[in-house]
Amino acid sequence: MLEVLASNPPGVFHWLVLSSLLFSIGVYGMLSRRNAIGVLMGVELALNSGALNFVLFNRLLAPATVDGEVMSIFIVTVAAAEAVVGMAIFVLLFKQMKTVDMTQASQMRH
Amino acid sequence: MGLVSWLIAVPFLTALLVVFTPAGKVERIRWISALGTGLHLVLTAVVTFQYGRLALADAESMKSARLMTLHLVERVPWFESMGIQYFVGLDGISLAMVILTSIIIFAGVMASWKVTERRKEFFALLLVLVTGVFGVFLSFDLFLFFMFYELAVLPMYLLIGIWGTGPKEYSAMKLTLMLLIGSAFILVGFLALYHASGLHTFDLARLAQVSYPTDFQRWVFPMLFIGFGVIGALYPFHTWSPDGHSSAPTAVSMLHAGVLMKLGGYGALRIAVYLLPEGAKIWGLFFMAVTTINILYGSFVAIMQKDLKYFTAYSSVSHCGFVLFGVAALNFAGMKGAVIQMFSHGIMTGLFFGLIGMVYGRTHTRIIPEMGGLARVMPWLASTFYIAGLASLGLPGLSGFVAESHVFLGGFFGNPWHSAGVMKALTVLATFSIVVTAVYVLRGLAKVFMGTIENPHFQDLSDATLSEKISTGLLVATLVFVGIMPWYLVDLIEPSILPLVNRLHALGPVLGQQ
Amino acid sequence: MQNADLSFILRNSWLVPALPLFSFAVVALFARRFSEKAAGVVATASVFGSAVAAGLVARDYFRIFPPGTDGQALVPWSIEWLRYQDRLSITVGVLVDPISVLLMVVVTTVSFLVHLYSTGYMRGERGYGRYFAFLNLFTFSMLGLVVASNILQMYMCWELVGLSSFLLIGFYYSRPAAVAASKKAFIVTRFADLGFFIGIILLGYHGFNLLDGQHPFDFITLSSPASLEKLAGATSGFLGVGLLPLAAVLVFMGAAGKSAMFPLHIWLPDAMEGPTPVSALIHAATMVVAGVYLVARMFGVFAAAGDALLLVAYVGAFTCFFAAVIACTQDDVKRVLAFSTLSQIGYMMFALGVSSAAHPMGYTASMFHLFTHAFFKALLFLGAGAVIHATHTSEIWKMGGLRRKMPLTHATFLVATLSIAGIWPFSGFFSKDEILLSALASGHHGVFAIGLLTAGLTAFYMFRLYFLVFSGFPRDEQAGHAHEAPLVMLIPLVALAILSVLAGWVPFSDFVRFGGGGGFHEEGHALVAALGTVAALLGIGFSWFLYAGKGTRAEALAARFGALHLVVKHKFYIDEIYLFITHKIIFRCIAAPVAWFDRNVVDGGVNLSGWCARVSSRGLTFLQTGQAQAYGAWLVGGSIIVLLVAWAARL
Amino acid sequence: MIWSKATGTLLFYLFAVVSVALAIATVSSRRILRAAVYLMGVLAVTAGFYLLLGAPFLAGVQILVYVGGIVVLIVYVVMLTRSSDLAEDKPSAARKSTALLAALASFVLAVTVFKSSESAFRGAGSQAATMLIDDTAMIGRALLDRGPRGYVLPFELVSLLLLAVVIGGITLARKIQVDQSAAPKESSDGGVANA
Repeated sequence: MLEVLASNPPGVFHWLVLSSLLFSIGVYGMLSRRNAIGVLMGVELALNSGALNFVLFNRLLAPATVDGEVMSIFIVTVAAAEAVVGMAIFVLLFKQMKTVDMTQASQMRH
Repeated sequence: MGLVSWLIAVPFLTALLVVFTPAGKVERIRWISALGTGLHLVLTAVVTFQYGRLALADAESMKSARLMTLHLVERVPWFESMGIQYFVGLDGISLAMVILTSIIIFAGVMASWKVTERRKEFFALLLVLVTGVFGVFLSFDLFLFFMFYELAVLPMYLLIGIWGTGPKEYSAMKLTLMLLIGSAFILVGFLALYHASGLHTFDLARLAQVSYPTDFQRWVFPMLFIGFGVIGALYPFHTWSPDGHSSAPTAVSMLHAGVLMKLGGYGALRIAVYLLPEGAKIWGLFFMAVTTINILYGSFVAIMQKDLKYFTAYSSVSHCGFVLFGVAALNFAGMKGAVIQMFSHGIMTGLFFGLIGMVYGRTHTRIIPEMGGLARVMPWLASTFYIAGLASLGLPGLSGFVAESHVFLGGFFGNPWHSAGVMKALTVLATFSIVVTAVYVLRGLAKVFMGTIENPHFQDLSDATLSEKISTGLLVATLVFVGIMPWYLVDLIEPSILPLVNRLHALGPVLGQQ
Repeated sequence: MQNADLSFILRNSWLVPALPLFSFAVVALFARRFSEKAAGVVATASVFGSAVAAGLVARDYFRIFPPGTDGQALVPWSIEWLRYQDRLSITVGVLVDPISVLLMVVVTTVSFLVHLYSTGYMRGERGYGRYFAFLNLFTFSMLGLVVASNILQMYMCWELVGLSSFLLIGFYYSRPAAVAASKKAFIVTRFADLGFFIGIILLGYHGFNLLDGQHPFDFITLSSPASLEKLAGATSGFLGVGLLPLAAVLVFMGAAGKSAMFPLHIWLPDAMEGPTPVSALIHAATMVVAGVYLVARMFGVFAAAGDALLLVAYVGAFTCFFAAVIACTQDDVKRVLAFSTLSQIGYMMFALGVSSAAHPMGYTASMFHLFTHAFFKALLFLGAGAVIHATHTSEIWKMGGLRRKMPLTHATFLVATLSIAGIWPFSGFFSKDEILLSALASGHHGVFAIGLLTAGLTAFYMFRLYFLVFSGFPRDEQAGHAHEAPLVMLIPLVALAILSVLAGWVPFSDFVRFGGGGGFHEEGHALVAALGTVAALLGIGFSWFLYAGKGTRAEALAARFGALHLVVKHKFYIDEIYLFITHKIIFRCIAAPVAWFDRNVVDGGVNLSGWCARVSSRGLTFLQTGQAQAYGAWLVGGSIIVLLVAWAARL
Repeated sequence: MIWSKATGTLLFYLFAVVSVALAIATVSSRRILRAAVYLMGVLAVTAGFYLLLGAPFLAGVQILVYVGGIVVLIVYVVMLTRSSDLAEDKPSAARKSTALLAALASFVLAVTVFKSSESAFRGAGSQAATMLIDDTAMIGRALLDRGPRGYVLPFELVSLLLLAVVIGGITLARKIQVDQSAAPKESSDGGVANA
């Protein structure tokens, strides 16, 4: 069983399947959650899978360079920034509407 | 900065000056605009003499030229990469139009002496609009031409929307949208020319040296002609003009009907026919038929109008029909007639709308049946109104006749590419308009000025004030001057029409490189 | 005939039309500044100067071409006014030839006398300066028309004449009837001028193509036999009709409009709304004969056109008879004279119509009648003016017995009436006799018969007018205390009376003839003269029988005819037909639908597009639910589809 | 080699299963706080992946920023908005189904695209991520390298972004005096302690 494991290591395809699975779950989270913060979690998941992809390609396609990793660092910072802003908005939302339920916040209809 | 650039800069600087004077100083704003436009009149005179001297020098070579020769040319590269440059110059047709516009804007400013609300923005916008118009008439780079064209059309929305009367928002919206749709057609045409020429330039002079394939011209010419036709009140696209003019304030409708509608005719002649002679030959007869409808349709509808401004707007639709009719005739007399008609109708309609504004200022009504017998209280306005009316029905001795006789002769004498019979028939149909015009002009003016005054309020109306007398006096003088001594205007225009005709006949050597 | 050795006056013969133009400008611009009287004096002086100049031009012209010989056309002065193309231009110039000299003299003389008369007649009227300015404008444009060397110059002056008649008819602009009449006059003549203009362009077009090297619009070219042959052959391309006949008919349409021939005569009776001197000058002596002059000027084209002349003859004859019949039933003195003018012009027209290149006797007769008619018709109108001025009414049934009250006016009026009736010593007899003779000699017996019958009718209605106005006793207290006209009005009356007599004795045929043809026929002279006089005397007797004294017998006769009388009185309801055509058909059935079409269909189309944009946008609002996650779902769905398409395309 | 190829593969599959399970738990758990914890788990496992892929510095950054910073912030705000104590009601069937559909569609599409472009990276990654290269220095140098391949511009821009976000966060969430009076009465009582 060890040889089987050693003989076929996870190729690019496997990694990509994994990251796209994580991405899809993130999308599911974004669209189904009623709680605003839940949506944000979904966004974090999706961003995370994106960063993973970058590192994955960096390591498997161009091991010598570090561009992939640098990009994923940027993604992480942007995710952080986005989370901060999101949370600030949710706090305001909460103060205004006493709830963070996304379905209630539809005043921007027209 | 050469003379021609000053022609464009003076109104713009005046506008800036007006913008920077505090709104409170009503008197100063009026005087600045008056002086600015007055200075422009002087500048135009100087340019005319200058041009006169230059043009005489090469009048002979024009006989066989196939490319227009420009004078007082100024070229400054603008967007090198796209082949766009600030290329302004002057030739007979542009100079005639510049003179017309300069006179009309001066008269317009004089006629709007008593505009009350927000005077500063009004004069500033008016001067920006006229800068755009001057720009169009003087620029020979298609991109620059289009830029000034938009500059001329857009302030119109504000001017009608804010200072207008009646359904002003609706008319402003309609006018601007239709004109912009027209300019969209024009833009498509320009870009097509830009690519098809392969010269990677917008320079009209160099684009003219390329001969475009016939089927290319088959679809680009109508695109350009209809694009320009929208603003030149071509038949199906004229509906913006009655509403637009009747809602616009006096000076704006003077400027618009007097000058802006000439952009259409000018553009059709300068760009559509000049660059695409084959296309002109293919579509010439079709547009001649449409413009014949234009002429008769406009005059018949004018008979039934009750509002003075609608009455004049439809009359100017009919007269603009003459312009495009002349252009579509594609021969020397026809095209020359088109340019003269542009000039003479510009002055005429400017005078008409100016006077309507003045009468409205006194009687506060534009409905013809409500007025009567005004000649007794305002003899000056009545007589100038009648002179304008007589000029519009083409009475000899006034400029209307010179233009219309040219156009009719041009139409009747036909050209080698269209069937002579159809052109003669169309011209005869068009000549019927002089009778219909006489009917509606005299009926309208008689109802307004003749007879006795029924409405007691009209008993003590005042006659024209000094500024109004100057404005109407200047316009009447121009009408009579061109009517009695037309050779000045005709000699100014003729040398510039020759290249267009030669190009159509594709004969004569190509004049030296520009 | 080099220009240099022409006399001074001939070389600057442009003075004749120019003087009234300058004085028009002066009076029009400064009418308000200086006193009323000055305007009258300036205007009258300028026309007097122009009359003297015209006389000198005539004298010098006939010194070059003595009366007996055949007068050539001279163009002593001309400038190129407007150039359409290299050989196509309007040249403004002076053409001097027998008929233009004749017209110049007639127009300036009558105009001067009318100006003089007007200073008296119009004193105290509002707009005195304006009146004289317009009268001068008219004199200028009429003279411009007469001396025109280029057909387009004639067309331009033609329009200006129309304009000045419009301005003068509508002089009393506060009266709606006058305004309507002026409008009607201008529009009807404008409609006729349309035909004229198309005729001109047609001639110009074919002339330009066929007569290479010559200016197609100049009269010299149009009347030179060589070019006429070239043109004769051409067809005008319009339904195969020959060029010259079509051009001639179109030009005649213009002439018919201005000279108020049958279909287009409706404006002349209404034109009497203008002041009487205006009617005298414009609607009797000068403007209305412009049409006759045009046909005479273009006689070369007409003669070459063959059947066009027939049309002229028949229209002329019919108008002659038709107008005379109506004149017998009119009650307004100026209307009677208006219809009599119509009838007399009918005479001139059919005189031209019956003549031809072979024997142009009618041409001379027509010009002769034009010459004489100008004087006695002007006199009639001025006399009527004096009467109206005195009795303040123009209804002949309210006048009567003015013979004793206004002796001099009565005398001059009688002279003119005898002259128009064609009684021997007076000028009318000679010219009408010539016309009848030319009709008989050229074999147009039908036309001759109508001419003779109308001569009788003319005598009848003129003397009916004379008896009702002057004989008997005043039927209205207004007429009762009428008084003689002031001196300044009487001088022109007397002058015209003298001219009406002398004009007949002028050996006209030596002065005016077309091409080498002989002047008047000799044989058959006495017969026609006798027949004419008998017809005239019959007319006079019959009208004496009816109208002299109490005039009651007239009502009885009128009653017996009843319906016919009514129809004729209302001018055969032709005015009503025209009104019906213009208002009901043109306005109601063409202009209104077109206006409706423009407002609803063309405008509607634009508004429709606006409406569609609004409706479709409202339709899409259901997409904007406000739920952020709904947008998220659309976003993901959209991106997936885009990816699919991109990926499939790559595949 | 830190660990043999076999353990690498084993670890990969182990981590994969754990992270997917935790992710599903994050998006589906009814109590938001628990979801936050699961999210922390997923992020931690991803740090593990980074280690597997031989990017130790990134794993550190991941743990530090994502887990340490963002999840803590989320938990903080959950507390602030008192949404932790109220059980979140189940998302309606329609929402779940559309979300599921969208997620599945994107997954299937991604996989098919990867499947079909398999050939593109045929030879890549054959030696798998078994050795751990310490490339932190290289990352540092790349970040500040002004040359064409350098990331100094994005680096500065990101720092700017963070500054803007910080300011934004403060202004958004600060106690608003101005429209306090306008806002309805009860919102100003005791006021929630804001960030």
